[in-house]
Amino acid sequence: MQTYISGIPLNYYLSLAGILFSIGVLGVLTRRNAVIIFMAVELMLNSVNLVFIAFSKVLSIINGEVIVFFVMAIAAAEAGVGLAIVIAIHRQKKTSNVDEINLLKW
Amino acid sequence: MDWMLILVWALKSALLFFIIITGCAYYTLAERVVAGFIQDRRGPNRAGPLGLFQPLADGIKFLTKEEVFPVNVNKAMYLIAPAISIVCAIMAWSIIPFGGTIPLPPVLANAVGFPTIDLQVANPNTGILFMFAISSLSVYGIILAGWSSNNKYSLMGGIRSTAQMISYELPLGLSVVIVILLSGSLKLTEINDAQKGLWFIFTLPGLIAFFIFSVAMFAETNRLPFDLAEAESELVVGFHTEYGAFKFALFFIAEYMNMITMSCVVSLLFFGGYNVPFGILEGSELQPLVGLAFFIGKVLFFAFLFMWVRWTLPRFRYDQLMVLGWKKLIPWCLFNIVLASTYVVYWGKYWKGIFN
Amino acid sequence: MLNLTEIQPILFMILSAVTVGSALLVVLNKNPVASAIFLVLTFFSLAGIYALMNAIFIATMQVLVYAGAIMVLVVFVLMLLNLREETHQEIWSNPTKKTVIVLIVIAYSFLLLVSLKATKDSDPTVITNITSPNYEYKLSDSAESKVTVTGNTAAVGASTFIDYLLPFEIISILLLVAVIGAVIIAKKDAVKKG
Amino acid sequence: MLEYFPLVVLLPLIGFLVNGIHYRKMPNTAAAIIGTSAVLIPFFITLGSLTAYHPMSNNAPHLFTLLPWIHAGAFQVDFAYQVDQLSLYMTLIITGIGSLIHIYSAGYMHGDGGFNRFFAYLNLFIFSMLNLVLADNLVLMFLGWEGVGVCSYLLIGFDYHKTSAANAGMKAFITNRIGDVGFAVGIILTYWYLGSVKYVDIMAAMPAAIPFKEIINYVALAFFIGAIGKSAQIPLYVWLPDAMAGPTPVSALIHAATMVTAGVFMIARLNPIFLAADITSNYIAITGAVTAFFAATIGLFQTDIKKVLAYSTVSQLGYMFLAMGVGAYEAGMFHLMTHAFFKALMFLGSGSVIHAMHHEQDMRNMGNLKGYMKITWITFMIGTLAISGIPPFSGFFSKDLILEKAFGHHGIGHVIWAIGLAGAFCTAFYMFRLVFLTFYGKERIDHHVKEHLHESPWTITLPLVILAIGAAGAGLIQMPHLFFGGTHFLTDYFKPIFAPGREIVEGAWKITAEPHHMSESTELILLVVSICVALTGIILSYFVFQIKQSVPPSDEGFKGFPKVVYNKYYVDEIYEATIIKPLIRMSDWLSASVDKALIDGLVVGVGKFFMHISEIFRKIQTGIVGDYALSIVIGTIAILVVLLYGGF
Repeated sequence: MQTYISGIPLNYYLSLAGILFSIGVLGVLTRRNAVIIFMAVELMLNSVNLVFIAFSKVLSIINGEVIVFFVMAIAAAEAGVGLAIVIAIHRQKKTSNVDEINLLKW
Repeated sequence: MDWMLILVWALKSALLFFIIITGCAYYTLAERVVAGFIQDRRGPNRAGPLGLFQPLADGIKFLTKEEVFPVNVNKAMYLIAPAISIVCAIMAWSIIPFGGTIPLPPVLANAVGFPTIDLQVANPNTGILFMFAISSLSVYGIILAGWSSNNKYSLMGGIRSTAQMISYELPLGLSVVIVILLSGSLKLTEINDAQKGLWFIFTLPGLIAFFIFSVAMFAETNRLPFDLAEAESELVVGFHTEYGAFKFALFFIAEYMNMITMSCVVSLLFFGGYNVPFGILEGSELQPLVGLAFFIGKVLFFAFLFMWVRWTLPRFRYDQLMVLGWKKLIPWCLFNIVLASTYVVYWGKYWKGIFN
Repeated sequence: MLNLTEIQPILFMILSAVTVGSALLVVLNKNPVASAIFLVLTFFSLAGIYALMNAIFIATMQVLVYAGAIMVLVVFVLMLLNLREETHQEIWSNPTKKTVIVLIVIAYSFLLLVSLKATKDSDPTVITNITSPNYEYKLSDSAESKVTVTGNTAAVGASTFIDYLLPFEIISILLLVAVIGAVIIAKKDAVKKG
Repeated sequence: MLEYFPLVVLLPLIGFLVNGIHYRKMPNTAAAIIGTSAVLIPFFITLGSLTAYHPMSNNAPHLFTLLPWIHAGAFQVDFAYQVDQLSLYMTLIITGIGSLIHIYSAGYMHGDGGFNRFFAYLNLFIFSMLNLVLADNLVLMFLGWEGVGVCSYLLIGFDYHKTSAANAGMKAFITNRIGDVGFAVGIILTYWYLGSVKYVDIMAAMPAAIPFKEIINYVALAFFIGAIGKSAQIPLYVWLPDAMAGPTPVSALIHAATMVTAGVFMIARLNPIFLAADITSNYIAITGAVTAFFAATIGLFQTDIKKVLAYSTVSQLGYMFLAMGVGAYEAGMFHLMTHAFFKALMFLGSGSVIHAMHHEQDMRNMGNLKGYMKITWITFMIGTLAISGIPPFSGFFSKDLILEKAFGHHGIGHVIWAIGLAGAFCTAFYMFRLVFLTFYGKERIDHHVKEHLHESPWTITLPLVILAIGAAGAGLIQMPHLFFGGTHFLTDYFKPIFAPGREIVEGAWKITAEPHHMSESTELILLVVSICVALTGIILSYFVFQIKQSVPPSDEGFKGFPKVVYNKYYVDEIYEATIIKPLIRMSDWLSASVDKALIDGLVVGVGKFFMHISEIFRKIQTGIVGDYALSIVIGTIAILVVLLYGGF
């Protein structure tokens, strides 16, 4: 039993989203630069957006797309605040390597 | 039939491409002639009659020059930057409607299989938003050029220019919101149709929006009085300091193309686009063609305005630029949005019928 | 209208290949600015996939917001920080840690794909369609107050302002707060003056 | 003019905001002008509204809403106001006397560091007071009620660097709080039993509620407890004498003319409830009478000029409650008005004296001031004659009306009348004692002070003169038959307010709710008796303080019964020993045993428990973000494995 969107099976979209998400996880785990970790997180967000839209189309309801719209707005807010924090930290510690920012520990 | 449609699209695109490249070439010539006129001297007049072959000669010169790569540049980025600029500039054209639907002569109509043709390549229902999306990408061309050149003037110019474009995208977008409110649609064709009666420039919010838009327009295209990115006295020529030959030509063409795009957009958004005023020739087959003529006339006027302003006004200081953008234009835009909403809610039904 | 069903799978394959490839480059590239540019490319090709799915509004917003605004900000910050020298990654010099992490990620993606298969097998419903361009919305409970909108953009707009008005307002306030917060945090004298 | 009526409420608020926000920077003159006009303009608007409202013929109240406030189901409370005969009457008193006192304050507070703050507080007080009297529901009235309490606290403690003033403010606030609980309970009971807090609805619900006598008695009692606190009746009167620590204009405005009469106003406002509550009404009458007499006796031996006036205020308030208790609401409201005139006048007069004497308040250090301060002396004399009950001054008519109605009250009427008469005798005595000690007799003034002794500026004397005219003439609107056939303007004026309640009660119980009307001969006898009593008091006072020239001894010099009275019957000390000390001791015990040992022990114990646990687990917290992300991913993997292979 297959479900198609624009002639492409739904599972293709979901697989693509899964792969993208894994790549994002890889990025978050391996990279140490705060800005690049941020970018990897954006990648993960986008893979979820893809899933939202795929199901929105499959189920023929628009809500998924609205949620994606909101996710974008929140991503924008996150970008603004997150990058501001990176800049503030960089100004203080002259680094944006997250391993060197480890004061909050036991 | 399907393939015929694709063929027509391809033909339209190719034709459009040819037209804008030529248009840009002659725009550069026009700029030099106008500059000459304003500075009370003669412009280029050697190549061909009235200097008409000058752009051609320039093009050949750019193409045949040696491609120089400065040491320590990031080559991939260095090459990609001008490409991004020109691609974005051309893509923005894909959604601009130059005229309404033109009926084809019967012979042609039988050959292609449909009776009419739109003077527009694509008409997505996000319309003007699409154009903004594309033009917001053109920032990458500039910032990458500045960064990859490995030159501090270039980097400074790139960062300045980026900050300027990000800042002025806000008033630009917010003043377009007025037009969207007044017309109730994002599609450029529908915005045009909404001005069949009254041009938006003749409504109060539209007037304010036009002034804000025209200021932001100069800033977005990096033209005087806002050409901080290439302020010669401070930054050599900014982000394309290290560029030469054809790569420079691409930046150059992209800049002029953006100006023509902006002229088209401002005519479409505020000055009635390709409508024929007062319903002259209504219903006639000639009307779309006359409308096209009107539209081109408006675009030419705004293209001239760009040159006129460039050779008349001095450059702003950087802090003045930012203060103008963030502290003056944006508050005015926000006020204007409230005004326009009130306008649409309370008087919308009256003004829509005027002159129609 | 034009029937594109035959070329759609091809387009999808090209776009997804570009997406995955550039996403990998985002993560593996040593140069932060190049990473950012590849991320833009990823977003752009994702926008293409959205457009392929007939979600034209989201595709436009993807380009406008992600590629045009967020990533410009990221590139801008990268240039401000001037991260050229900081490409050395400690993690890659530690082979055991590297292996562990790669193994974990592989396990993770494997599990994701397997779970996908599991859902596919248990999915009882079949809905095969390209969604119609018309959407219906109820303004209130009465039967007459239905709004029919045409086009993806109008549908998303109607849903946003009818079903999701409160979240929309909350998000606008969130954005305002984020703007103010970003300005305060990134202000130069904020630390000195307290 | 009625359409401008919202301004009456809003202007004092605006005045408060302007003065309050800019109090650091504003020039004093500007603050005075803003503050005064924020009360004076409402006064004129109210005057205009009074003519526009046609109070003598109009029965329906004029209602208007400024703002919505609380809408919770059936419970609807707005910032809504009710303009009728009663509220207009009160508004006129508040804004009229209020603006005079504002003018007076401009002179009296001149040179004070907190000048602007003072005017801001005064305006806030006027705003709250107007809310209290103009509200169309009990909740808004409660807001005003609390508001005036707050202003009273702020103004008593105006010189907050003085410990005595700050303590007096707190004492007033806390004592009032006891009463406010009663008021709040009253509101809740009213809503519970009558289904609304709007006066109009309460009025409409009364006929059905009348048979439930017991409940109505409790409701009325709850409200009366509120009135006891605010209007300084036994046993909660103790704060008012201490409140004299505030500036004199405050004493005149808040603690004599307006705020303390809020309880009386409240009873008049809720007259249907109180009419139907017969037992509570009797209790009110007895409380009023006892307070009137008790406070008057304390006044006999006080030496501080303001303290004497304070106890006289408590005593006069007792008369008003006496009237309210016997159902003679018109008489109570009449006395409220005349008292506002003459007591404000006397307070302001004493303020003028204090001002001239450089803040000397002890009468033992005064004497023979009449030569130095002519206007103050004459106006003060008028006020004293009025309070002592000498015709034709206003106090005579109102006090006499109260005593007459009390005499006519069935049951305990005669006893109350007798107590009231004794109080009247004391009043006449101690008021003339005050006059003789202050304005006549030997000069006992410090010679430093004497050099600067002079009449006060016009801002002080002008209000005195205007108030003196009022104190002299205000009684003419309601006179007994024996005076030129009598006038009954006030009874006619208040008919729309009090008549419906009386009709309801009369209809339900088949009795006359008004006190008995008595024959003209009885009336005449009562009049003569009360005039004779007053004259006796005056003559006795003349004999003691003018002929014998006796002066009160120093604080230690009091012996025997006078010593007890001079120390206010040791009421404060008794309260201290019986209520406050045990309370403090109990709180100490609770804090030590329950709070510190039990609750703190529990909380700290829980905290210690987790501290020990976290000692073990805190090593997980490496501070490196990558480790956290890794643990999240591992967790997700675990969840996925469980979901896929766990058989769910």
